[in-house]
Amino acid sequence: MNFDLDQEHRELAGAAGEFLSASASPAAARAALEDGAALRPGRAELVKSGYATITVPASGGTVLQQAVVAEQAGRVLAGPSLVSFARAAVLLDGDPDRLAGLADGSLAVAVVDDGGPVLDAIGADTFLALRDRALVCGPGTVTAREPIDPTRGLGDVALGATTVLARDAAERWRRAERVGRAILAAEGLGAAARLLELSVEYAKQRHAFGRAIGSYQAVKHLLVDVYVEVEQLRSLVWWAAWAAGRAPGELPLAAAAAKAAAATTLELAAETAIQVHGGIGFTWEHDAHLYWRRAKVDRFLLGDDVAAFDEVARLAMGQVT
Amino acid sequence: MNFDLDQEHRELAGAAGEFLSASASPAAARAALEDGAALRPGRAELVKSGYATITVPASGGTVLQQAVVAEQAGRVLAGPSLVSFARAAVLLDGDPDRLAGLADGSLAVAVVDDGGPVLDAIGADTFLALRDRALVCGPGTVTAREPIDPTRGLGDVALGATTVLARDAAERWRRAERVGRAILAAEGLGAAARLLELSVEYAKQRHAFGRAIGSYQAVKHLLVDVYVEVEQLRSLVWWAAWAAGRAPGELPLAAAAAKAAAATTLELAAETAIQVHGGIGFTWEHDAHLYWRRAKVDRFLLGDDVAAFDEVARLAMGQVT
Amino acid sequence: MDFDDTPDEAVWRASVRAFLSRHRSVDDPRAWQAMLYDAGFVGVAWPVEAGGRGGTPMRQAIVDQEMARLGLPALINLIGIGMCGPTVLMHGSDRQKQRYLKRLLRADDLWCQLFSEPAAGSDLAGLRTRAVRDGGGDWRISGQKVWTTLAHLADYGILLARTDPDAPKHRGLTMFVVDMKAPGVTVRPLRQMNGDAHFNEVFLDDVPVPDAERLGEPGEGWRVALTTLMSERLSLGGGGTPIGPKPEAVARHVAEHIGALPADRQALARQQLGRAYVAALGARYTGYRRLSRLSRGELPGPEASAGKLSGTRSARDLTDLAVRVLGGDARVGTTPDGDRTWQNMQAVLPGMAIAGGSDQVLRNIIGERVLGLPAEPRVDKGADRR
Amino acid sequence: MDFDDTPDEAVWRASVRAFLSRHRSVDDPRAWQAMLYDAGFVGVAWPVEAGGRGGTPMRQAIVDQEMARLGLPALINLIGIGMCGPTVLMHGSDRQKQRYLKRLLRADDLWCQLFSEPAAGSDLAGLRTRAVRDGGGDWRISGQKVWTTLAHLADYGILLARTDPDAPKHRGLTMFVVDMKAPGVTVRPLRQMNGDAHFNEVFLDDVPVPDAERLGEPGEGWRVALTTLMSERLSLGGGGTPIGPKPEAVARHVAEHIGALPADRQALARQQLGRAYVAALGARYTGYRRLSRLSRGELPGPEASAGKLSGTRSARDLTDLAVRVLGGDARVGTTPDGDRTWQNMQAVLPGMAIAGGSDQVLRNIIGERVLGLPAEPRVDKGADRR
Repeated sequence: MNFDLDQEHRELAGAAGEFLSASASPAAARAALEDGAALRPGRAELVKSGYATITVPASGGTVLQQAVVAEQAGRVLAGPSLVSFARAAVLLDGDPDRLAGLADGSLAVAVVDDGGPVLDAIGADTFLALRDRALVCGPGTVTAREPIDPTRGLGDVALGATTVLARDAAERWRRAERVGRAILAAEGLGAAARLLELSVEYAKQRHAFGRAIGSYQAVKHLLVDVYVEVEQLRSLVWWAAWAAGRAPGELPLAAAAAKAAAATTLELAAETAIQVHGGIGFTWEHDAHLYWRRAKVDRFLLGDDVAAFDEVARLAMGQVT
Repeated sequence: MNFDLDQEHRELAGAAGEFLSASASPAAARAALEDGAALRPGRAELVKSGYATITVPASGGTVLQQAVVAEQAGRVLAGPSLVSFARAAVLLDGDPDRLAGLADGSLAVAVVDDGGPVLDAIGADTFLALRDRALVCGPGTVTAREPIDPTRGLGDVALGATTVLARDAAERWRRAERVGRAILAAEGLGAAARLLELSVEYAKQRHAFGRAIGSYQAVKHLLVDVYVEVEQLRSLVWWAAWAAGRAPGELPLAAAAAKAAAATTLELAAETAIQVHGGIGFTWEHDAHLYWRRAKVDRFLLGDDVAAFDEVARLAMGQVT
Repeated sequence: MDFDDTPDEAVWRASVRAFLSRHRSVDDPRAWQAMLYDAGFVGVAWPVEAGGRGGTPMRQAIVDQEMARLGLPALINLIGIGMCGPTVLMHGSDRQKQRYLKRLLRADDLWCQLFSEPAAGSDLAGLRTRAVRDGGGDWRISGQKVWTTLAHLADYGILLARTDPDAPKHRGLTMFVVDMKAPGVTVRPLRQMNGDAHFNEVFLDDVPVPDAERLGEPGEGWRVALTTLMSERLSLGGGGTPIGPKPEAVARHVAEHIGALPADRQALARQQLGRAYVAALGARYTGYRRLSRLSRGELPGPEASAGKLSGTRSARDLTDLAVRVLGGDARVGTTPDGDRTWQNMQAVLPGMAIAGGSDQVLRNIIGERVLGLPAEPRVDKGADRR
Repeated sequence: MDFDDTPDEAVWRASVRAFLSRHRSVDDPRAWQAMLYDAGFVGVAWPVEAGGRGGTPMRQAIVDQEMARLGLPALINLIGIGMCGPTVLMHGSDRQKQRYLKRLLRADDLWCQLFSEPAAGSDLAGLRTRAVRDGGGDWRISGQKVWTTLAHLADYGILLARTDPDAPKHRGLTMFVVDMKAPGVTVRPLRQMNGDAHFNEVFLDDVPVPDAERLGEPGEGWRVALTTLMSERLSLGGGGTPIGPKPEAVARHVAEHIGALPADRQALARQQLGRAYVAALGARYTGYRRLSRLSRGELPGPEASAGKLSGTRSARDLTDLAVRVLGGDARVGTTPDGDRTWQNMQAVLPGMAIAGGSDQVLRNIIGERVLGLPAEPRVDKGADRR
C-alpha cells in the first residue's frame, strides 16, 4: 500500500493550478454574480486545456488525476464544473462520436438529475438523462435560475426530443454519479482547503487585545477543527477517486462518504471563515462569501448530504464482513 | 407577567434542599451501585417529609412547587424519583383511597410505560398502567435489572391481576406523562446545575501551565455553553411546571420542550464535567460519573429525547397561529 | 410566578390591541414611528421628562408583543431607542436630554452608533478615532468608523473617540453626540454578502463637535459605552425576541412543505425543527425571565449575552431547515414564485452573528463575569494606540 | 498511489494469514505474545539488533490488519511496544537495548509508562517527582505517578522525573528505566467510572535507580519524552486503527437491531450511523496516509494527533447509536441475554478521550505546530516546581 499522491500527480496539480488560477478566481465569481460575467476559465478554455476531459477514454487518464485537477479548480471557484465532464465521460463510454464531441468542445454537455435545477445547464446544448432506466440524450430548453453560486450554472432543463443511447443504463448511471461525487468532493476539498488558508492567514495578521487572534484558543481550535475535517476529506477524496479506477467494489461507499464529507466540511470551513474574519468576512468585497455560496449550493448537488449519509449507513450495514 | 420564582418557592427550595441533602448524595448513589445500599432518602422518608406528594390533590400544592423540590432532588441524586409520585397523583385523581395510600406511604406506586424497564419499579407494590385506553392498577412482579444509575430503581414489571380505575383514560394518561416530564426535567435541571458548579469550581482551582484551567478559553467556553443550556432548561422547566397548573393548552409543547432540553443539557453537562476534570473525572471515586449515569438513563425515560423533539416539531407545526 | 397579565397589564394590552387593529401601518417609516409615539407606544418605560411615558418595561413588552402578533413593521429608529437613547438618558446633560430624546422617540431625528473601527472590533477599546480639543474647549474629531447601521439616514450619532492617547487603553476614551450632517462627515455604504447595504463606513475628517455634546466626563467614555453595550445585548436576543426568523414562521413554512417530502425525510426534518425550536423556546423564555427582573428594577447583567449566543445558533439551524425543505429550489436564490425569504435570511445571519459581539467575546464575558472564571493574562497594557 | 499490496506485501500477507489461521490464540496473554513474536509478527519494523525483524512499517500494519480481521486478542505489552520500546531504542545505551528490547517484544517483561502525576496532567512538564543523585552517582526517586496502565503487572517502566528543580521547567527533567519490583515502589489500582481498574497510582518512596538506567542525559528528559509522546499519538488513532469500537462492528450491531425500530427511527439511526461512520472512515484513511509516509521513512509529526481528536468523537457517536438501538434495554447495564458490550464501551470512552492528551492540548499542538498559529503568552516561566 502507498496511499499518497505520486510525483506525477503533484506535477499535474501544479500545472493545472497554474492554468486555472490564471483565469478563474473569487473575483471572477463575484463579477459573474454582479453582472453575469462569463465563467472562468469557461467551457471552451477548459476543453482546450485538456484538463476537463482527462477521463474521456481516449485520453487514458484516471479519475484520480481528474480529482487532482478538480481540487485545484475548487480552490479558485472555476466553472463550469469538472463534475459534468467526468459524468459525461462515463455515460458516453462506447459512443465514440459524442465522446469526441465532448473532448473537442463541439458538444456542451450537462447531466440532468431529477428534481431541481441542473448543474452547468447554462450554456449546455446536449443533455444526458436517465428515463425509465434508459440513458437518453438530446437538446433541451434551459431556464436560468437566480444563482446563489453563479459558477454552478444552474438552470431548469426541459428536455427536447431525445435519443436512447443505452436501454438498461441504470448501473452505468450510478457509476457516473459516483465518479461525479468523487470529483464534486475534490472540488469541495479545494475550496475548503483554500478557505482554511485564508482563515489561518487572517488569524495570524489580525490583532485584538494586543495579540494575533489566532493565538486565542477560541479561534485556534475552530481552525484546527476545520483542518482535521479538511485532511479527512482529502483522504476520502483520494480513496474514492482511486477506487473508481482500481477497486469498483469500494467505490459506492467511498464516493458516498466523500460526497457527504465534502458537503459538511466545506460548509464548516465557510462558516468558520466568516466567523474568524469578523466584520469583513461578511462583506461583499471579501472572498469568503463566494466560497460560502459554493458550500451552500454544492451540498445539494448529486444528492444532498443527508442522502449521502443515508447511503453510507445502508452500505455499511449491508457490507459488513 | 412575572416569570420568576416567588419568595415562597425560594423558601420551599431551601427547605427541601436541606432535607434532601441531609441523606441523599452522590456518595449514597455510589454506595447503591457498589453494594445495593438503599436509596436515599428512600420512599418512606420522602413520603413522610411531604415533599413527594405536594401535588396529591389533598395537599393543595402545584406542579411548580413540585418542580422546585425536584430540582433540589436532582442536585443530590435523590431516589426514588418524584416523577413517579407526580404521575401517580394525576392518575389517581378521583380515587381518594389510593391517593391517601400514596400520601401516607401505604401504597408504593410505580407507573408502567410500554417497552423497557420501569422507573422506580424496585420496591413498588402498586403499578399503574394504560391498557386499551383504560387506566389499570394492580400488583406486579418486578425483575431488577443491572443498573446504570442505581437511583432510578429500574426493573421489568409483569403485571398481576389488575383493576380498571378508569375506562377512557388516554387523555389523563397523557397529562400525567406531561406532568412527569416537567418533574423529570426539573430533576435533570438540578443535576446539570450541580455538575456545572462542580466543573466551574474545579476549573478555578486546577492549574496547568501556571494558571487556572478555567482561564483558558477552551475550558471557559465549554463551561459557558453548559451555563447557557442550563439557564434555558431552567426557563423551560418553570414554563412547563407553571403551564401544568395555569395554562393546560401550553403544557404539551412546554413539557416536550423541557423533557428534550433536559435530556441533552444533562448529557452535555455530564460529558463536559468529565472532560474538564481530566483524569480524576472518570474515576470511580469522583462524583462526575454518578451524574453521568443519571444523564445516560434519564434521556430514555418518559420517551427519549428523539421522541420529545419530534413531538415539539409536530406541535409547532400544528399550533402555529 | 405568573405568565398571565396582571389586571393592569390586561387593560393595557386590550387598549394597545384595539388601537393597533384600528390603525393601519403607514408606509413612511418615520411617520409610522411618530404615529405610534403619539399613541403612547414608543418609549413606554422611559421617564416622562425624557419624552417617555413612565410605564413599566412589561408595558413596553406588551406593545412589542402585540405589534409582532399583528406582523406590523418594526420601528426605524431601533438603534436610537435601544442604544443611543439609554446612553443619553444615563449620561447626558439636561439640555441634551431635552433636545434629543423626545425627537428620537418620534423619529423626528434618526440616530446611529459610531463605535467599531476597522482595527477595533472585538477589541473595541483599541479604537483610534481621535478627538482633540481646540482653543475654545470644543473638539475636532478625525478617524474612521465602520459597521454603522443607518448612518446614511441618521441625523445624530453617539461616537466613542480617543481623547488621551497616553492613558491606558480604557481610560483615554470619551463619548460624544455627533451631528451627522456636520462638515467632515462622509458616509459610504458597505455591501454585505447578501448584496444589501445595511451598514456603512463613516469617515470623520476634522469634524467640529461642541464640548456641550460630550456625554460624560473626558476619559470616562468606556464607562459610558458600557451602558450602550448593555442595552445592546438586551436588544439582541437578550429580552426574548428572536434573532433572525421567528420560530413560528419557520414552523409554518416547514408545515407547508413537509408533506412533499418522503416519510424518512419528514422524520429528519422534524428532528431538526424540534431541536432548533427547543433552543429558540429556551432563549425566548430565558429572555422573559430577564424581562421580569428588569421590571423589578434590576439592571441588565452580562448574562443577557447568553440570549445572543444561543439565539444565533438556533436561528441558523431553523433557517437551514427552511432552506432545505425547498427541495431542488434550495440550490438557487429564489423559488419559482419569486420568494427569496429563506435564502436571504441564510445570507444575512452570518452578519447578525457577529454584530453585537462575536461568540468568542460573549463567552469570555459570561465566563468571567457570570461564572467567575479567571480572565486570561493581558498583553495589551502598553500597546500603541496612536 | 496504490492501496493494493505490492507483490512482496501480498506474499507477506498470505504467510501471515496462513499462520494465524493455523494457530489458535493462547489464553495466557504473555504466551500469546511470545508465540506471535517467535512467529516473526511482533516488532516487525524494529531493527534486528533490537530483537526486531528489520521490516517495513507496512509489514507490521499487515500483521495488525490480519489479526484485527480474525478478531484475535491484542498484545498485552502494547504500551511497551508503542511507547517504552521506541524510547529505549532511540535514547537507550547499547546495554539497555540488549537487555530490554527483545524481552519486551516477547512479553518476557511487561512495561509501563510513568509520566502523569496528580498535579501534572496536560501540563506534563510541571511534574514534581524528584530524582536525586546519591554519593555513588546513582539515583533515588520519590514521588507519585498516576494513570499508569499495567503498572500492577509491569516489570519495568520508563519514568520522567525532575532532577534539577532550579532549571526552567522543561530543562530540569531526566528519563529513567525503573524496575517496578524495586523497593519503594507501591502500586495501587485506580478504579474507572465503569468499575474496571485499568489504571494505577504508583507511589515511589526513595526508589534506588542505577545511573546506568538513565535514558539520555540528565536534563534532557523532556526531549526524550517527546519521542514517547510522538509514538503514543501514532498508536492512539494516528495510524488508522479506530479508537473505541470498530465501525464495522457497530454497523453490524445496528443492522441486527434496526429492523425492530419504526421506519422514522430507522431513518434517524441511519443518519447517525452515516455521520459517525464517515468520520471514522476519514480518520482511518488519514491514518493510512500517515502510515504511507512513515513507510517512506518520515517521522510521525504533530498532525498525527488529529486522528485522536476525530477518532474519539466518532467513537462516542457510534457507541451512542449502538446503545440507542437497544431500545428499552438502553436504560440498564446489560441486555436480557447478559450483553454489556455497548454500555461498557459507553462508560470507557470518556477515559479514552482524555488519555494521551485532552482535546484542548491536542488542538493547541496542531494549531501551533501544523497551522503555524502563534502560541498563547506563557505565564509559567518562574513557577515553583519543588
